[in-house]
Amino acid sequence: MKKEDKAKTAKDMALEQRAISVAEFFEKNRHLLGFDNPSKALLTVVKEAVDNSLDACEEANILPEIEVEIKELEENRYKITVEDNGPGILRDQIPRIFAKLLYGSKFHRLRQSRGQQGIGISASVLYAQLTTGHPAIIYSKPNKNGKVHVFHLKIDILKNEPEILKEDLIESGIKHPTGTKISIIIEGKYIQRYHSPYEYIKQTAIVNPWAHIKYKSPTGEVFDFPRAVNKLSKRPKEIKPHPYGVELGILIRMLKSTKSRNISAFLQNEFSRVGANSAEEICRLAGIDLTRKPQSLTHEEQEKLLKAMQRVKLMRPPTDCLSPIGEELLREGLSKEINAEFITTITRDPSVYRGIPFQIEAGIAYGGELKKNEETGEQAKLMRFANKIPLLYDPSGCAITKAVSSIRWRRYGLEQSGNALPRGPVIILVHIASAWVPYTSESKEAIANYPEIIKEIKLAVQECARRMLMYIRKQTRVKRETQRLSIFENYIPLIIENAKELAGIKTKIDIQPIIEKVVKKDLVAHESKGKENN
Amino acid sequence: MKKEDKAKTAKDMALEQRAISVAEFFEKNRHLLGFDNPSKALLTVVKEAVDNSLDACEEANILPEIEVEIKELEENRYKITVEDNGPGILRDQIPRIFAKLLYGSKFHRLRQSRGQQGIGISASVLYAQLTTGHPAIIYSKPNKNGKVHVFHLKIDILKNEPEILKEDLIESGIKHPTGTKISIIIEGKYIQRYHSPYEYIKQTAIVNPWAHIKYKSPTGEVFDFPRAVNKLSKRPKEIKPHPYGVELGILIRMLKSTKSRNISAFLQNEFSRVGANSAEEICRLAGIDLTRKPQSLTHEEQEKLLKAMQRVKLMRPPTDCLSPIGEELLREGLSKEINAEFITTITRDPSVYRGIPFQIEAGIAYGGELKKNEETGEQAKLMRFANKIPLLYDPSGCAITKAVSSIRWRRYGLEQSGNALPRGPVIILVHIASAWVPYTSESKEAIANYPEIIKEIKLAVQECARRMLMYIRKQTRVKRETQRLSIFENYIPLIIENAKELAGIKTKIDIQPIIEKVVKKDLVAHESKGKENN
Amino acid sequence: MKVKEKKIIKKKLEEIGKSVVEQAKNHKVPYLRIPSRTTNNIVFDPKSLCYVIGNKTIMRSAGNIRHVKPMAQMLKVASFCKDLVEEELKHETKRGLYYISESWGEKLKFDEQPESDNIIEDIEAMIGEPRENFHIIPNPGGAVYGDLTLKFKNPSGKMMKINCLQTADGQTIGPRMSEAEIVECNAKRVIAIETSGMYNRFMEENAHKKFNAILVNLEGQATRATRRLIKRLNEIKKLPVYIFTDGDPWGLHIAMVIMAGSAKSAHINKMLATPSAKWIGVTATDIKKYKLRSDKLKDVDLKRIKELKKDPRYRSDKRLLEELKTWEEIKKKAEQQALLKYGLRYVVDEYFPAKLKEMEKK
Amino acid sequence: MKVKEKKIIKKKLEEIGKSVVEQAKNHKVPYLRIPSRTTNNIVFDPKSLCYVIGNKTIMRSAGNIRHVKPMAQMLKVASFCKDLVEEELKHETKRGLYYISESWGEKLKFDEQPESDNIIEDIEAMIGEPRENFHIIPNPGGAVYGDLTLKFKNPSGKMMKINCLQTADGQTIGPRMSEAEIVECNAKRVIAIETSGMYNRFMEENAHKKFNAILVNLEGQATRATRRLIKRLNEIKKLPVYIFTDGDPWGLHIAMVIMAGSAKSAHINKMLATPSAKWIGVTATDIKKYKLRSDKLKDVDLKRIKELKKDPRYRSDKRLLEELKTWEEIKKKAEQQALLKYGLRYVVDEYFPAKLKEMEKK
Repeated sequence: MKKEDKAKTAKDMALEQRAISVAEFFEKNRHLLGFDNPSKALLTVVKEAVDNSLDACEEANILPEIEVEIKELEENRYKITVEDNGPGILRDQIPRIFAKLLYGSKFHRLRQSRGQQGIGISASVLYAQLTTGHPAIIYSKPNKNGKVHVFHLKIDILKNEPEILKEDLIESGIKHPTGTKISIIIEGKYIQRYHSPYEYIKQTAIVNPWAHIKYKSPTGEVFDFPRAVNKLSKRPKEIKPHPYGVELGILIRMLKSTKSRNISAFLQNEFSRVGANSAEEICRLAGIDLTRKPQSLTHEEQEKLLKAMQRVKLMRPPTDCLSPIGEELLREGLSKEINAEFITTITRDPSVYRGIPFQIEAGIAYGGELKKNEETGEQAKLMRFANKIPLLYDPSGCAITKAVSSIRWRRYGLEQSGNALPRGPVIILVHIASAWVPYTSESKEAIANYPEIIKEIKLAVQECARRMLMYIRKQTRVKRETQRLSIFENYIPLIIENAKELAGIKTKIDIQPIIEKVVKKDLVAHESKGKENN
Repeated sequence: MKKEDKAKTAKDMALEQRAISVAEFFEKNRHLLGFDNPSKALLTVVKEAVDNSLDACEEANILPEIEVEIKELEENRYKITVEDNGPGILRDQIPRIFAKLLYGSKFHRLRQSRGQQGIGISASVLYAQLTTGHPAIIYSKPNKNGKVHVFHLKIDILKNEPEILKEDLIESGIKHPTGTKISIIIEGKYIQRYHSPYEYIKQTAIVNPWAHIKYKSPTGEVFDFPRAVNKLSKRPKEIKPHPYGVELGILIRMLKSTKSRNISAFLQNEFSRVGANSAEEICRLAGIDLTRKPQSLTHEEQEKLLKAMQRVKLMRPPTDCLSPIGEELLREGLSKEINAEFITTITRDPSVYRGIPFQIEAGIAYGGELKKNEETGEQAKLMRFANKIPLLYDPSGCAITKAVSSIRWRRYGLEQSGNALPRGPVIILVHIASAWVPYTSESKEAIANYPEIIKEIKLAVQECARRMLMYIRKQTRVKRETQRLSIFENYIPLIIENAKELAGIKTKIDIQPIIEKVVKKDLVAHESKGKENN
Repeated sequence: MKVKEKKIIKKKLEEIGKSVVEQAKNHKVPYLRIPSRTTNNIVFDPKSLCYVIGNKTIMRSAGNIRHVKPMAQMLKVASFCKDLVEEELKHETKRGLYYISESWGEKLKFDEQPESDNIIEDIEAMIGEPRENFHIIPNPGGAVYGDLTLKFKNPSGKMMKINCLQTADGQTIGPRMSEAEIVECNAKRVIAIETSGMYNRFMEENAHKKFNAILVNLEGQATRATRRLIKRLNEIKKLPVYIFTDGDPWGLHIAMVIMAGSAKSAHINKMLATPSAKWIGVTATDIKKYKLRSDKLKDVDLKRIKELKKDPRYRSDKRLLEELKTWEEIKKKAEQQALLKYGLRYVVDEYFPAKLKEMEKK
Repeated sequence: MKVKEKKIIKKKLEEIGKSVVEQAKNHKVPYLRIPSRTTNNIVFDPKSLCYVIGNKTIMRSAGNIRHVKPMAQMLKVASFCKDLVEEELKHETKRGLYYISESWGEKLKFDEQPESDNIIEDIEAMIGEPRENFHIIPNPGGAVYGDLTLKFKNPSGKMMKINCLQTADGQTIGPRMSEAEIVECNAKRVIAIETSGMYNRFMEENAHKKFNAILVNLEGQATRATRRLIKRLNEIKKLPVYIFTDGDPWGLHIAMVIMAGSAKSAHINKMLATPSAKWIGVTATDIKKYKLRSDKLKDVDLKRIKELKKDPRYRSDKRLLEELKTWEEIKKKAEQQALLKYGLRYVVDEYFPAKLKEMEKK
């Protein structure tokens, strides 16, 4: 009997236990990161690289210039190159940023950015290495007058650490004064429909109107998405957590590791919206002395402190950690890429879910070229965005789709069957900006169903829909008024003529005074009625 | 101007980069592990603990005795205790098994087990610590004559390492000669409907008929799920990867780290189903010398080797890594928990997806008590299982639901509207056993849509459905045959009588011989027709 | 139609035109007042036991954007009908009128038939005459059999006389038949029958002789012409009328429309309804008593019964109300022909005499 | 019906019973052979241009579980019909027969009317006589107008004579009318018209005089009685027949059923069809030529056209096939009354004479 067939003891089992590297884990579970299938993998690589470029440019206050190229090397094998004019990356950071999973600057801070977890780009490198065995090649030029660092990188999967195959310092390779370029070879599949890189870049251009993006597709076409404005959107600031959003486990960890000497200072230093008064109030509610050392609290006291923190009245968290696109820039972005006759946009005031600030923006484009498809009664197109990233996959699982579908669109003049998206010549855009976007999975495809978020989305879209309805109504009204006059002028003579015929009377009757009376009276009546309706 | 408002340089940004611990990551993304909401969290903790107990018992060849207790401590706070008679855990392993994410014995081997990634139970500990701050308490007795180890454990989130609050060695605390007990306090919510712990345990009892499970609910009820058989299902063996399922990145890693001296040995030692002949054939196809050192291959050669490995003809991977429940045991399990008039089960031969063996089992229970709901035209109940674990969440995203719904159920005598589950007094059970179950997320709720898997599920369920149809038909046939005779006896006299009336003839006619002829002929004809139909 | 009547109709139509011309002459914005035919102006008249039209009127004004076109169309239709009346022998159907409107030009032609139908009913209401009288005729339907001699002009205008026994399969009742002069009538009552099958049974069983009756085939819901002929026999010849229908709420309502008119034609019910007519059956009680083959009442049937129970025409008749309740209770319906289970003659020899006796006792 | 014919029918019915009795006497399991009425036994007869029944038969045997009950029922129905024929004046409808079956007891009564209808058609096919001849009559429908004198027994059995101008709104065509003796006929042709509206127009415009014609109102799809009367006028009096329908594939098919019979009644088409009849219009070409108000052909219409194009009755007539194609091309349909846009007289004064000339030239 082989060993495996024997009943195992606790000892046997102990020998089999091993730690698993996070890289191994995601290698096996790569569908969690958006690498479910070859066409989605191709899009994911483009997306992660472009998101990183945009984030870097904005942090460095540089108007982004981004070039994307996808080249077919052989069947199902593509080389993706993305170059930006961002600040570049210091030599020492390059390997870990691109070749270590869970490494980055964005995870530990509360501030809106495209990336969140420090996984995306290194997962792309992991995927390249897994499917084609090729290293990723990184060019970085952090100094205007300096040279270009070149790295050939792989990931040591068992350790989740970078493996540097080659390093070089060269003169050229980056077009702009500073910048980064990444080049990755993967197994992929190129599609031209809704989930295409083109669609992704076009939607990106809409919500980043300050970016200039060039895209060269595998078929050799070159698309240029020019800049619409020369101004970046407001830069987000980092904030501290808000007491309402903190959980017991986190609080205990913070109490243990804080440098503050007493509870009062701890509360004021480590949380937003807590001043001296609030700190005192919290301690009073919790029955804990203000001067206690944070590390000295018992478990029971920790629980009481948390309850007190969440019961005391506090201002909402500061919202300057958010960077909405802004009504005007969003309108610019839409007008530039969509040829509609009416466009409206709205940026709602920030709101909060689970103590985390978020902000909804929405836009509707109506008519014009969109009417081309009107006869087919097609569904409106819904464009979803989170922190300025387009969401192309899993619309049905997304809070945005849910919120937009739950609106009674007939009230706004569009057809709708059941709880589906409306039909009509309409594009609906929704953007959620948040310090921490609650995606339903790491592949960032859909927003989780928080009631606070759904409510805000509905309010934003309904306001846009209301404006659209007003526009449609106004268009119809103008048309109608000119029609009314001609109706009277046509039919009153017919009434008189046929009445004469019926009565068998031949007298001549002057119709003009009657028509004048009628038209005057009708205009007055119609206008006052029109007002009532508004 | 504060620092944050300034444009950042590459240097500024470099300072902000940090590694993220996997515990931090999952703390923030706990919905990925099944802790989306309080009621699901409660179920997830029960599930992870019970799964571990069953796995441990089976590895140690022990008939499982498992006790589950859920106790309400205060509103929304529950204590979950699970005790088993497994082999126990050695002292040194206890902290890391329960308080380090991504640690375990099941990730690196190809063999069917309930757990896969070494995340589940430590994620429960993480969740407890996050929501109530309480440590998990573990009792383990690995020796029949030894003492009981007690640990109070938390996780050091920033390091993803266990934090031992207290350790003890005591006399009692475990009922059985050997065993493990875990006790966890979480914020949760107790529900009694479909997603309840009761439903989970009941379904577990169905597919683990060799297990004896006791369950004490928060309301104080005690449920006993007795053992139906005194035999464990076949123990799975560990296998090596199959060449068809390997990817380039993995192959490169294996080539690098192998202890084999040459390619031929490498292929034979590290893969299943590769003998000397196959190894030679692979090398010939790849144009690589058999005696080459594995580490010496160029990238180009590595790619050629992979292509050759996947082109050569090989046997399917061995399937003794699988441990199906078995037709008979599955039937026992169903009969014990469901009072139906007809039960059929099937275990398909193993099959392969992406080089990984899997095996489908299915069962249908029909009629009996299930008919109580018949008038309401209710949908059939679908029970989904993977590696003997019930799947209660996300049915719509699951390949099992997809496969079962895509069957044309009308052919099998059940109502069905569109592509939904059928309606009728039926329970359909599907179990997928695999060395690596392709879940759609770490929370193990649904199976990904691999065509190979869907096909096998359909074949299994269709076979069960065919047997069910035969049963229903037979029931009807018996009834029908007795009716046939009386029809002839009733109508032949009427034919003669009315013919006489019509013809105006009064002669007496003896009917008996005609009836006899008819009945005899009919029986023969009917039986032979019956045979044709089968 | 006699010459005098023709003149009256013509004059009534002309009045409409005159009123408009008068207003226009005085530079007033002309309008017409039309009795309102909406439900809130239809009232139940407990005396005649039928729906009649109330006092409310609607105004159709040349000053209202939504009225100008239909007002012009109405005057044109009235004018056209005046011509039909003048020519005496010319009649058209509602559908025909809709098509004829095309010759009136783009502005006046009707886009949908309901528009022209509505205007025809408005004219009926305004001049208080059924449309047959201004020569817009319905399709013929229904038939009559019995010892009744009528005088009329045939479609080509020739004066004719006919006895209603003188027919192979029945004399169709159309607009000319319904207004024919009753020259001789040797019957004592009228029996109106819902289905052709039962009507044939009655004819073949010599029911007209047995009951000294004129037999009328309703062919389902009675046409206006049939209702008009029944009313005239009742009014002029004082014949009592008995109605024999299928045993369901729809059959009962066929009888009710003959007795009390329909809500839709409230504005001309006085010309069509025969309030003294009596419903013989098949009653809900009959279904039980005669154990007739029956179908289950469907939801739509039960809904209909609920509606009828609220209808004042039924509320004022205890017997009918009771039958509706019985239907709700037994939840079954039966056709007239279900009585054939007792043989071909039974319905005429047994069932009908018994029912008749019962009715005439009351 | 004459006494001789009555005897023939009776004998034909009795033969069915006799064959069963003969077999039973010899202790054979009795069966009946019935001409098959399924589609694969309906063949197009290019000579008569109509569907007729082929040579295939089906067996209904007392040895087959599915046959015993309908076989017993068939013998009972035949027996009942024999009695009707015997009594001469008695007729029943298919629906009536269904109800009468209830008096035959639980075993023989029909559960659904389609069962009894099917057996009636089987008997028609077996004895080669339309069911009217064994006194199962359809509902009356259709009417006739013109200088035609007919002799018949009225429903109560009295011999009558009538001239078909002697009617206010038309003589209904039922089973007695369709078989009436033609005493005198002063017309030169028959004009059959689909709708009552247009039929009224023709009567009022004196079309019967203008065209020296007998006018027939089809009221949509012609009843069997109407088709039988048209056939008899064509056969006995050699009158050419012209059919005037709405301008859509359904109207054309109404004409086709008169000309060639329906597939469903293939077993008795010889008794009903008038192969020499001609369809006047409204043709698809007319819709274009006369610019008639039209509706779009719906999907169901277009589907119908496709079917008809494959039908041998159309494939053998180039003109009709062309019209079907024109419909497919213009995708429009028009009603007869759409011709009224040119005024009331136009259809009789202009359209019809032109069409008639065109047809008679051919």
